[in-house]
Amino acid sequence: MQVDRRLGWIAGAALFAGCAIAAPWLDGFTMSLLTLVFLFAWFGQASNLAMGFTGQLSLGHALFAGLGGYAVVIITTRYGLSPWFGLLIGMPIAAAAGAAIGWLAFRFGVRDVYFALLAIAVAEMMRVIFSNWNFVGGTGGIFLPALSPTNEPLRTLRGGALFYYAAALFLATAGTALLAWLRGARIGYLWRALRDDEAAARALGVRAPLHKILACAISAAMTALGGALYAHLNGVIFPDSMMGMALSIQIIIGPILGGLGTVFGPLVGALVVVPLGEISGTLGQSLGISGMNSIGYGLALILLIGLLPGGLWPAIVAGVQSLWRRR
Amino acid sequence: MSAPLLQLLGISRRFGGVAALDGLDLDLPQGGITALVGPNGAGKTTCFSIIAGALSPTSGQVKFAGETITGLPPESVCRRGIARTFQVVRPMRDLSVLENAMIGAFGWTRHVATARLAAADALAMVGLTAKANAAVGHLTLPDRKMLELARALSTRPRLLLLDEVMAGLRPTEADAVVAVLRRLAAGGLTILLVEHVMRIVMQAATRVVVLHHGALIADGTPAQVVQDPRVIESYLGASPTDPP
Amino acid sequence: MLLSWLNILAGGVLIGIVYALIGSGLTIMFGVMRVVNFAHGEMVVAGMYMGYFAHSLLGLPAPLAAIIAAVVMFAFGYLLQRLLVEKFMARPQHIQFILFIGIALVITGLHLAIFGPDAHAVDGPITFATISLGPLSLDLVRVQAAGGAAVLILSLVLFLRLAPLGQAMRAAADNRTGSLVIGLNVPRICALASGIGAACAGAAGALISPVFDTEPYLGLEFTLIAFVTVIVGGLGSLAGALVGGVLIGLAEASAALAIDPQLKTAFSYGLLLLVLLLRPRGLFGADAG
Amino acid sequence: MISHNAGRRAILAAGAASLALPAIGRAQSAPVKVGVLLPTSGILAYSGQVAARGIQLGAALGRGAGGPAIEIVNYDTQSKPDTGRLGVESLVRDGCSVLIGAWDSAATISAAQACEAAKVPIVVNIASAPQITEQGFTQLFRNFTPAGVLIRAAVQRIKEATDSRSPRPATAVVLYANDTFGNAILGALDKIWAQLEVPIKILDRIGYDEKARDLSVEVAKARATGADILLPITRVNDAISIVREMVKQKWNPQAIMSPGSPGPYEKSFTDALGKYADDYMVSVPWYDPRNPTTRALVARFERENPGQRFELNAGFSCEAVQIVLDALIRARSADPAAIHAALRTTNIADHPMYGGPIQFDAKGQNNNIGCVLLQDRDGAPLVVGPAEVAMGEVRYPLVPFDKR
Repeated sequence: MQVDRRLGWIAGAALFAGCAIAAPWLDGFTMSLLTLVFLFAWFGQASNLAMGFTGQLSLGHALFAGLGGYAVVIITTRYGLSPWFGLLIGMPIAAAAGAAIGWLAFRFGVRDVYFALLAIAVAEMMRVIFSNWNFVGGTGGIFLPALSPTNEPLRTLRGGALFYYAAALFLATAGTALLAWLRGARIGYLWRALRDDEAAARALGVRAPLHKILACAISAAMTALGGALYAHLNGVIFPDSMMGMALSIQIIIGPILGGLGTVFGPLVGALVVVPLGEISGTLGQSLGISGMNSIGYGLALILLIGLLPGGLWPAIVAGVQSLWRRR
Repeated sequence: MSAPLLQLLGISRRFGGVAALDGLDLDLPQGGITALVGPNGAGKTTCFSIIAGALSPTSGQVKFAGETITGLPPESVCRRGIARTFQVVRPMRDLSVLENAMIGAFGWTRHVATARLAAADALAMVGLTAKANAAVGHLTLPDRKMLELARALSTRPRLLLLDEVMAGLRPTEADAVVAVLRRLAAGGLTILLVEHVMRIVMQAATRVVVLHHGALIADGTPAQVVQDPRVIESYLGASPTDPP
Repeated sequence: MLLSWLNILAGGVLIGIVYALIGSGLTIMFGVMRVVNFAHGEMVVAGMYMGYFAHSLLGLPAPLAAIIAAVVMFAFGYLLQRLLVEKFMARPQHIQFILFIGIALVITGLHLAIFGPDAHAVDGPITFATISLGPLSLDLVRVQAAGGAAVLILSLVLFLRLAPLGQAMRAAADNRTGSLVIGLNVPRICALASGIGAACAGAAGALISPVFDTEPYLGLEFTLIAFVTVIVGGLGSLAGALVGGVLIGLAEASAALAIDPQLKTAFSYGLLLLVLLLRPRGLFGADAG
Repeated sequence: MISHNAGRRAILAAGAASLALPAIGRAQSAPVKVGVLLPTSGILAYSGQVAARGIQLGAALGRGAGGPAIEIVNYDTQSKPDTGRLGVESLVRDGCSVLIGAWDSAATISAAQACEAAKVPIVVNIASAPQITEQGFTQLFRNFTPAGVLIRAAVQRIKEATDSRSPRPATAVVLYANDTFGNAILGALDKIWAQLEVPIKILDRIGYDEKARDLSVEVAKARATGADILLPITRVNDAISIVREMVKQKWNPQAIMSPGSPGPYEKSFTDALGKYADDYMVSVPWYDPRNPTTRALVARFERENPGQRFELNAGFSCEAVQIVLDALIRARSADPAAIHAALRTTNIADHPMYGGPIQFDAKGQNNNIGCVLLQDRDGAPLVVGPAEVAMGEVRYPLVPFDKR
């Protein structure tokens, strides 16, 4: 426990500070890759909160990313209002959607695999509805206009590679700090108690419905914020790319590989998973076998979870601990 | 004595066609240790679950401190002052011993530091202070049972429901638990315990309530109850004079 | 109008029976192994490739190809369980999820690498043939697929009811620790279940290869269809898979006809949602007390 | 090999020019790196790989003609939207001074943003979302028709082909894939149908889920409208399903005319449907079958890629390489800014795809791309319009399916 936390703080602080200081020297590719790493670390923290802290396996997080992304894009392109206002609308909408799913699940006793499928069902329904809804551009999506030369990134929440890098780094840092804080806070204890044994926790006075719904809502709002940045980063938003199963799966792979329920797992997971996708792509490309990327990525996933039962972060902690003892 | 702390009024509970509880009436005054005994399947655990809100009765009412609490969810029941332990211990594996004990305290405080102090107190009460920072996976069975008790205590209950908290313990260990319970009762806590081992019941309880087929068949001091012919017939077997 | 309704509903039922076969595989694996196979759709696609090549290289009709696919996929499922999945049986659900996502990615990648990205369509007269059944005019390939699927489901039911091995599987499904105690070889039974699950997926794939064109990236869709089918019917129940499959086929067909074809998948998810909320364990699922 | 008759053609001209320009002559300096972003794996892999073959052909033609030395550096976008940006950064890091890509509109927009920041020009080979050239990108050049332009030309072709027919069609029904592409096409179709005053009434527009594997209901609904012609907006798989359903449901409209969508010209379509593929019409940008250089190029492609058909994905990809080669010759440098300036003044009169000279307007759009009417005949697409490139006559009405 203690090593875990101390190592985490040292490694986390070093990583975030290092990435912030190194920014001017990074080449465009590394910066773009790290931008995705940090963005998915944030997504990972959001799902870690629902999945790792509260034990709700959600396979529909793309829904919240989509809601956040659409809110911001629609507010700015259709109404010409500030993207901050879009966030102000999108995050509560996503939180409400998350809370509604959490409430339904609680009210009707939907758990485990069934909860995962409930989340998929809601997300897929919304994807189909968005695909057929002209107001949100249907499957045609919404394209963001090019930036004006006098663009102020903090006003438009759009900018060049450096802006997105900084924003993603900020989110990853904030997300990790938030989870570290929540883990030691009253609500964090209550969430983990609910995850480990809901009946026992309730018998100890933990208000299960309230806290589970709250976890869903916070997780959804966090994902919506990430979705807004993701939409801006891509410059375009489609129901398929922002609300589809593919994104939902991509969001949860990182935290699971990294170590669910730990504060630094999602960060470590994203640091491995995002470059892994890129490396396997390059591998397929260089071998000239077009399915190789998928084979390589899949095998790597199987190997990693096979060899590291608790995830990457706990394995790192255990490694450092054994080194410590040997000295 | 004033109005009873806990009142069960005509509680029935059916599972399918079987009545686990059949019109049970029970008053529990403030203070003292009451043992709920009876053969397997007599409805003891069902009775606990109904009081604690984990089950709803098919009919009847539960009143606690004058308020009807029938049908309230377990967390609300707990927040009104009824804590329970489970027959099979259910520690939260990801939390340390101290953290396990803190959960109950969050029902009455929002401050982590306060909860930590309360948990430490509860652990001290059951003698687990030395193991406060251990992982629960490393605890022995008696320690886990004590943790279960400490967790319940940290909710600051007025009524404590203990479901076979001494099952599986060696006699010396059980005696230590009895001592703890007596100390708690002396501090004003009302305890209702389900127990199989008659030796402990006789030792710990100030009052014994006997259930059989979901109905109350005897109620009195331990000495009275062991002499009751219906109890002897249904539960204690043919030789009442033998010390159990 | 009424006739076209009838035709379309009949088409929905036919495809629903194939969904039921796909769902049966998933439900058996879950019932016995308590593992959710997120690579199920990819196994269906593997069967589709076998169906396609059995037709184009050997000229075999889909029901024969289905037998080949069932045998090959049984071996695949059996070995997969013994060599890989077995080691993950005691791991938490989210770990198993990643395992199967990994397996799905490998299968998809292999399909793409070996067969290329092109859609493989079974050609020839059979893909255009219809048969008349009273007032109904049904696609031959669909009737053939549904017939094959129905025979396979029926044999599966008989196997589970009558064969000692099948009974052992049901026992293991009902009570895992209990069957360990009474001396059943649980790892072997799990491998059998995994084999049967994969065989159902493969056979279903071969059966529908003349109906849908085969491409590498269909897996996720079939996985989702299998989930909807099985959850609606009740995870772990064969009868549930059958009813679920037919219901989904019917719901999609009638939603497409009466409301809007684009929304038909939304309808099957709507049905799923409704069932999850009203009967969380599915129409035929055991109630979790 | 290209015949010497084609010596005046652009590619050879390019070769000649390069010999006169030692600065980038192939023996003199390192080859210029050209980055190519395509979805060669993932859900769009089929089209991505066809386009990749077109790129290879373009590069081989350039080499054969002694054009400037280039090295193609590939990047697989894996059909994911967020890899466009990453791909550009990766290719730029590898030293590419000009890019080609990215087939789908999402990756193209994502890539264009990174190109804008890196100041590296990108030639869009394929991507039809009209918005791509409307976002104000300065580094982007698109040699493909945006949906609106494509549909204007496509509707023109449909109008020409139906104008003097008897029986004269009075009604039509649209069946469209409800995806990004299908929606863009449908939106444009309605507008242009009215603008061009086509005397055919569109009775209904029936959309289907792009992922639908079963179109029996959709076809039955379309059939029930009793329309004279069917206007399908499809991808290839759904186009196959639609024809199969039409055969089964014994629906023989006067014509099937697809306004600018993939499907009927692809090999998998004609292979899967055999004789039932015939008479299906589609109006799309296509290579100029009367141009001998192009014919040689098509023959070479089909010889080098057995079992593949040279269609528009390959054609526009090949042409994108030609555009880059042409710009490199005129830029006399591997500097992205110089190449950008050269791309601005592109003017290629002779090129494989039917249409006017390749030129880019201020937004980076080539507005001179033509559109032909294809009709499947004996298992292969035949150009049947407009008259200046037609290789055969329109067969109208279609031969009923049960009489084939």
